[in-house]
Amino acid sequence: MKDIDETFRKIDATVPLREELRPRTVTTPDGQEITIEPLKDYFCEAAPKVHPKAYFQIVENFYNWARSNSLWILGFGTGCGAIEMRPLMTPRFDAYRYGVQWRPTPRQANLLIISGYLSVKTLKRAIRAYEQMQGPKYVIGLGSCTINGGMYWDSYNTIKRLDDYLPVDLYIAGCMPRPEALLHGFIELKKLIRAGKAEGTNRYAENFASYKAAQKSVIKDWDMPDYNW
Amino acid sequence: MSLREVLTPFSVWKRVLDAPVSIADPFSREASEHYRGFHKNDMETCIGCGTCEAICQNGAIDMVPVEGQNTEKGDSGLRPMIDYGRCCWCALCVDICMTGSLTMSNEYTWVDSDPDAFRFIPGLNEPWKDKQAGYKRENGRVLSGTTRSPMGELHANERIDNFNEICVGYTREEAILEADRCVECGLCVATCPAHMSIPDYIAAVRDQDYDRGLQLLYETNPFSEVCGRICTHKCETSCAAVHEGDAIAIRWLKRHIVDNVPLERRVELIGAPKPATGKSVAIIGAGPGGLTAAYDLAREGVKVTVYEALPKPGGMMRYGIPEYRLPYDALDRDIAVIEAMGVTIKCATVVGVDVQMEDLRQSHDAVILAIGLQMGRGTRIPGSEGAGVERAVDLLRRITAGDPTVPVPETAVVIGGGNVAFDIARSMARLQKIKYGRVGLTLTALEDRAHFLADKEELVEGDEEGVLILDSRGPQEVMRDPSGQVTGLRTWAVTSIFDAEGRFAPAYDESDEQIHQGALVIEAIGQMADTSLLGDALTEKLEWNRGRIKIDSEMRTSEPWLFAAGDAVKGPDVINAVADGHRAARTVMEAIAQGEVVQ
Amino acid sequence: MFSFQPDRSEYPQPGLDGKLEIDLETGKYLKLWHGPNHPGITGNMSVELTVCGDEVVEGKTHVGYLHRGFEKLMERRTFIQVFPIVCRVCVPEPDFNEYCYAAAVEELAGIEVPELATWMRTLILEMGRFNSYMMFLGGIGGALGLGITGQWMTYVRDLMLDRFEELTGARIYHMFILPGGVRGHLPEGFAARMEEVLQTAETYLADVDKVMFANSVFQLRTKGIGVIEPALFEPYGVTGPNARAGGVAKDVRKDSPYLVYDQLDFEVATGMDSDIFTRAKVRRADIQTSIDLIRQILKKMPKDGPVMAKLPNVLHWKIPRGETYIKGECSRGEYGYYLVTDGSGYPRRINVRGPSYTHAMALLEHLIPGTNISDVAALMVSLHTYPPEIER
Amino acid sequence: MSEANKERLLGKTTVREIFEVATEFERVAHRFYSELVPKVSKDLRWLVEELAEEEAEHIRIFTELAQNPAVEAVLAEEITRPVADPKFSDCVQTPDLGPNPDDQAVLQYALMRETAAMEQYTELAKTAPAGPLRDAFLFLAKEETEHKAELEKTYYEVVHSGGV
Amino acid sequence: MMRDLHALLTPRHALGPLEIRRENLAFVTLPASNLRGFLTELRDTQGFSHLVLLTAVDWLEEGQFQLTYMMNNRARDLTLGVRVMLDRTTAQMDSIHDLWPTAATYQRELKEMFGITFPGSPRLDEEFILEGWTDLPPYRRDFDSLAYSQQTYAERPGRVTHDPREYMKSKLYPGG
Repeated sequence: MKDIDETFRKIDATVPLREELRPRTVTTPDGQEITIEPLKDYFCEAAPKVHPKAYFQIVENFYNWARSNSLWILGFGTGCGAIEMRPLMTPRFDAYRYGVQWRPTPRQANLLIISGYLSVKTLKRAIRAYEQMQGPKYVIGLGSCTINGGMYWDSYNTIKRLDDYLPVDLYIAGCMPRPEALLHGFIELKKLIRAGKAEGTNRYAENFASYKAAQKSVIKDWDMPDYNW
Repeated sequence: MSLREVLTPFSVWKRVLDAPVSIADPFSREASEHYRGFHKNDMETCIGCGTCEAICQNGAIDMVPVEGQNTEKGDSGLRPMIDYGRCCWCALCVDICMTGSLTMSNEYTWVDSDPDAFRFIPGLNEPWKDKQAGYKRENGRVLSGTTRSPMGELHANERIDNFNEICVGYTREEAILEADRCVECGLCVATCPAHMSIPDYIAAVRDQDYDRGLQLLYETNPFSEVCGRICTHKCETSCAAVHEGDAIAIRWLKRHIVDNVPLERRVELIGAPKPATGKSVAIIGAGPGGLTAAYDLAREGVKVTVYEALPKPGGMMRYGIPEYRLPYDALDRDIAVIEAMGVTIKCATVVGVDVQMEDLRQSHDAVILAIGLQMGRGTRIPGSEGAGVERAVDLLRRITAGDPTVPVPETAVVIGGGNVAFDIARSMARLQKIKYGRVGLTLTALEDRAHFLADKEELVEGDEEGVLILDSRGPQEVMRDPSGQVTGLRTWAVTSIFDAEGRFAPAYDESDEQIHQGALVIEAIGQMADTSLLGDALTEKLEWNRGRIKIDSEMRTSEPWLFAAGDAVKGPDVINAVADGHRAARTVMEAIAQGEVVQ
Repeated sequence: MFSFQPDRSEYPQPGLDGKLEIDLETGKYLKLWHGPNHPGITGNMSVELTVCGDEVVEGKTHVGYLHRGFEKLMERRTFIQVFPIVCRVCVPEPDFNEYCYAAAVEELAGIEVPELATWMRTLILEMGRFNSYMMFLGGIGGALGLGITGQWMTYVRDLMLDRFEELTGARIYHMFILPGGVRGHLPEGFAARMEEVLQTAETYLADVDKVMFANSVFQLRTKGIGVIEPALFEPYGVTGPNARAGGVAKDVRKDSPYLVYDQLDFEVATGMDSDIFTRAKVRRADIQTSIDLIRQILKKMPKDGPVMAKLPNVLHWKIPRGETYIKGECSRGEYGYYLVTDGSGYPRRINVRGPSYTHAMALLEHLIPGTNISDVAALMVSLHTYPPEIER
Repeated sequence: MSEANKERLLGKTTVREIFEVATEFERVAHRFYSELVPKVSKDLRWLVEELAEEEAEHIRIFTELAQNPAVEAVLAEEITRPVADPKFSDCVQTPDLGPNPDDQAVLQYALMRETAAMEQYTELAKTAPAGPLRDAFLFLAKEETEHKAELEKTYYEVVHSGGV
Repeated sequence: MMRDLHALLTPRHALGPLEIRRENLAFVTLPASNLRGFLTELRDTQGFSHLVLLTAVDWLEEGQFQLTYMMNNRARDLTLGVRVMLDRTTAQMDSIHDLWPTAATYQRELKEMFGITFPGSPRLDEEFILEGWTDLPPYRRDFDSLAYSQQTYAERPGRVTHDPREYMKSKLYPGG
């Protein structure tokens, strides 16, 4: 481990908002003049809320049991680990038999698998994808790079610790992890959910400000609302 | 679009009859025999050299102390800890591992919700301990060289009739090849008594930066020319490369550096000593210990006078080690550098005769005693008194001095298995060759060949030169004819040389008796210090420890003005004497700086 | 069947600078992001489509989602330390990186690779090519809603991965081709197990022929679409199957034989129509070539011998100043490594020439205008691009 | 040990008496070494002191044994452990311990003394009738042999040092 | 073959000496102003019609950027690396996107990663790989990737390592 090199200057500049995202006045095809504020128009600004547990533990247990048995994964291959998800979707490893399936859109998914390293550019998309997912939702960090940077530990463009930016429920070590290890991960996640320990959604809501601060510290061109679901 | 094109795809419906290809139990599926899974480490074989850490491109490996693993010579006591938040399972660490202790299992599942849990010391409670399968390097250690580049040597025929140096030294190409093999783990540094910065100067050879190399050498050892030739190189036993292949030729590389820097350049590189402090120190004995202390003190601006009883400085390096191992001009160059630092060496000045201890004490701020082990021990077996029996050190000294009365009979017997025994045996063999055209020399030693105290090279070269080496022979009697002339040595076979506790305690077999012919018997079993120069009063005043002057770890004797170093107090080789010399110089500096020395 | 003539009255006209004048605020055009999170995209990249109706008038490729700065990281690593990371440049066919890098280092350092190692390398590369084509067939089927090819091909690919695993010790990132040779010999009975896989593959491929290539829907949606005019090949740097489908038999294996390809017997598959269908068909033929080559290699390769050359101590391995370019024919075209050394222990510069670099950027952007939105996925897949080798 | 001493020992009938005599011999030796200490150069004193100390240790053991009521049983047990004699001292000349002995001379003298004692006790054991008496001699012989072996190790350490 | 070609073209384009790497690969350096003419001639009359790659090498110590245009003649299996040295401070070069449209992509990348401009090249200033980048162009040698990474992205704390040599010193001979 090398010590942090303080001598290398860091330019702490932010990137100006892109032209098309700035508020402006436009003329509609029928001749009307309207003011549009793209960032406000497209998104709801409400911050996430902590989802309380059911009043009766038995009800909460039932919920958790149900949640654990339908893990719907967002089919977003953020990094190289995505290649080992294909075999899971096909008969040889057949993850579907464990109640796991892939969905094309965040709206239908409740499990985000960060498949390996995240470049800053993808992190931005991953955050949006995560926020668009319906709670309770879970995050699995797949591969060593999500734990401590992995082999891209000295790269200028990849984050090192996923848990700084998203609430991670489970990590699977490997580079890359085999499909079997992923299946193990799903089983473990199910156990966590049933035990009521997979509370990433609420953790994200509780620590929303600090997550945002961390995200914004690496995403220089923050041109989206703070929360958009 | 034909009907055929519409219908053909449906023919694959036949697949519904196929057996499903799903793996029924994917959780217990074994990975392949050579799978690169999580690491395993054999804690006992591992030496903590950190080469795995050096090669890891992910910075995934930390060397950490582990309970139960002690730091000792050749083993740092550290063990690799792997951060699986970094590892990429490339197995370069396994490939480079110097001992082969680090391997991989074929275990591949590690799931945890705590991101800090993925740090792991292989070999310490590894869950996959019993798994045999997993990646092991197939071709041995291929990422760093395993064979030493051979040292050019004179052939036995070329060297036996002269005292020319045997080793010719590395060429640049050979040296670079050899230096390239070093993995810079630094395990050797702790073993070197002088703690020379071995990996650094080897790096200098690799970079062909002999100036830097020389400066590094002189930081810890002013006798690089000497040590580069005749050091006992214990460092090479701690070399990480020794576990699978040859140790790095540290000694030859050291010599290579000095061989490549001319004398004047050396003085230039070392630079001028610090300005004079006005202090002065007397050193008795111009051997490696005394001269090292002299060098260090002179560098610090102390006026140093070295008193040497013999006509030339160097001590055992000159009068003990034969010229074919250490040419005199090599030694002279080392001493010249020391003298260039302003050290005065008064040769042929015997303390106790020409100058008295008390005078030295009066005229200097401190006195360092570095008198060495100049007196040879005798076996005192029957017949060993009288002419025809010589002590090795005396004889070597006379040969060096060019004494024409050195006896060179056609046949001779040497008793002893250390380097001194070989030095005299091989010197005598040369003299015999010169005088009679053939070698008639027998060397008997108590030890068996595996336990000879002498370097392995000595045995090999002795054999090559025609010295008859008889191991496991205990001397019983020097045989003499009625006229008193020595005729040979009677020995018994040695059945064992160590007792159960590993102490030296030879046991004999009387039935296996031999008589070795020889007109001269040379005893080379041990040496002792001649402390008579101290005088009775001082001898009485000093404290002693089992026959040697008692010193503390900082080389102080019980007298505040007197310090001691070298073989006489510690022993038994040049590099230890150098280390002592440094220590003594440091202590003396501290002492005179603080004005501790009370006259 | 039926023909459809789009209404192009509102189609953008080139302005004075020759660029299309697309004013989004007129409401005539719509921006549509195709990716990065999209089932119809080849990996983590995106195409910014401007559509007019359901016709695409402009497409801009956006990459960089997978950028790890490999070329920078390689400059920070010693020559041996670069070895583990090169394969990460291309996930589905990592071995080309290992080979090109190893060969470049060997050339500049003057290392002679043992003969058996070159055969092993060829074997690995062909196995990798086979796998990559499996991904392609699955992908092109998937892009057109033909899920079954994806299911089959992933299974067949997995069987090949098992062979990779037993040979190299890993499924995806094999890290087997070390500078100086390869890491090991063939395991006992490897050829027989490989033959089993190849036979299984052939039965599945026969079915793919029926369900996909002979399928009228597939033909209708791929023939005559996404045509690359052969005249564009040189200006746009088109190589590999994309060029071969247009009648140009570009194949580094033949043009500039490397490893043991000059000792192997094979033909380069070509097509004439240069459309999506022909490109798929050429690749289908190439799979057969690969299968044949694997069989040939296993038969012809030396039975025993060393697989590693003698390396200097890799911990301080310095390579004299020089530069070289090593290329090979991967499943997508010409793959190359440009290595510059400066006499130090680190590469001065490594540039990876991935075929997708030209295919997915300039070429794709050139081909997209005028296509239907629904064909964009198939068009992209048919170019067979892997984003990590674009941005590295 | 002179012939007269031998006679004295042979004349003894009880084990206790034999030990008393043996203790007396050790006392003589102890006195000899103690008196030698100031005579030798200071750097050798450690050796002579050590020898004297060892004799003192013997005196202590023998005295203890002589006073032990169960001495016979103890002896019978002790002698079953044989001690190997490496036959070293035999070849070392008995030196004349002159006015200024060196360490090697002192060691050789001590070795000679222990060898002689060992031999004589062994001889006595041979002639003595089986029973506690022979056991006592055997024990003494064994003690001296052990002591001699220790001395030999010291000899090697001192004399065969250096010269590496 | 390479030598003949070199001899033929040297007088017109002021080529530097030919550096032959192997039978079918050689490198040559020429002044930046001659590049366009040289490449056109290579392409149109010598059959070097395939632009394999275009990349840069940062010779920071020499204050220069090296641009390498790798040209390939498939029919004769020849590859020629054409090198142009640029001053590092100005870092500007003629665009060749009109000769090879695909060069525009390479030039965009060079602009972003090295900061070398190619006036006239399409979409040159658009972000290509990086997004919201505010620091030095990252492929420049004076950009320190590790330092940037350490300052920007947190690492998991708690890791300590020991140098075997220093550790042994502390354990075995702390005083020296």
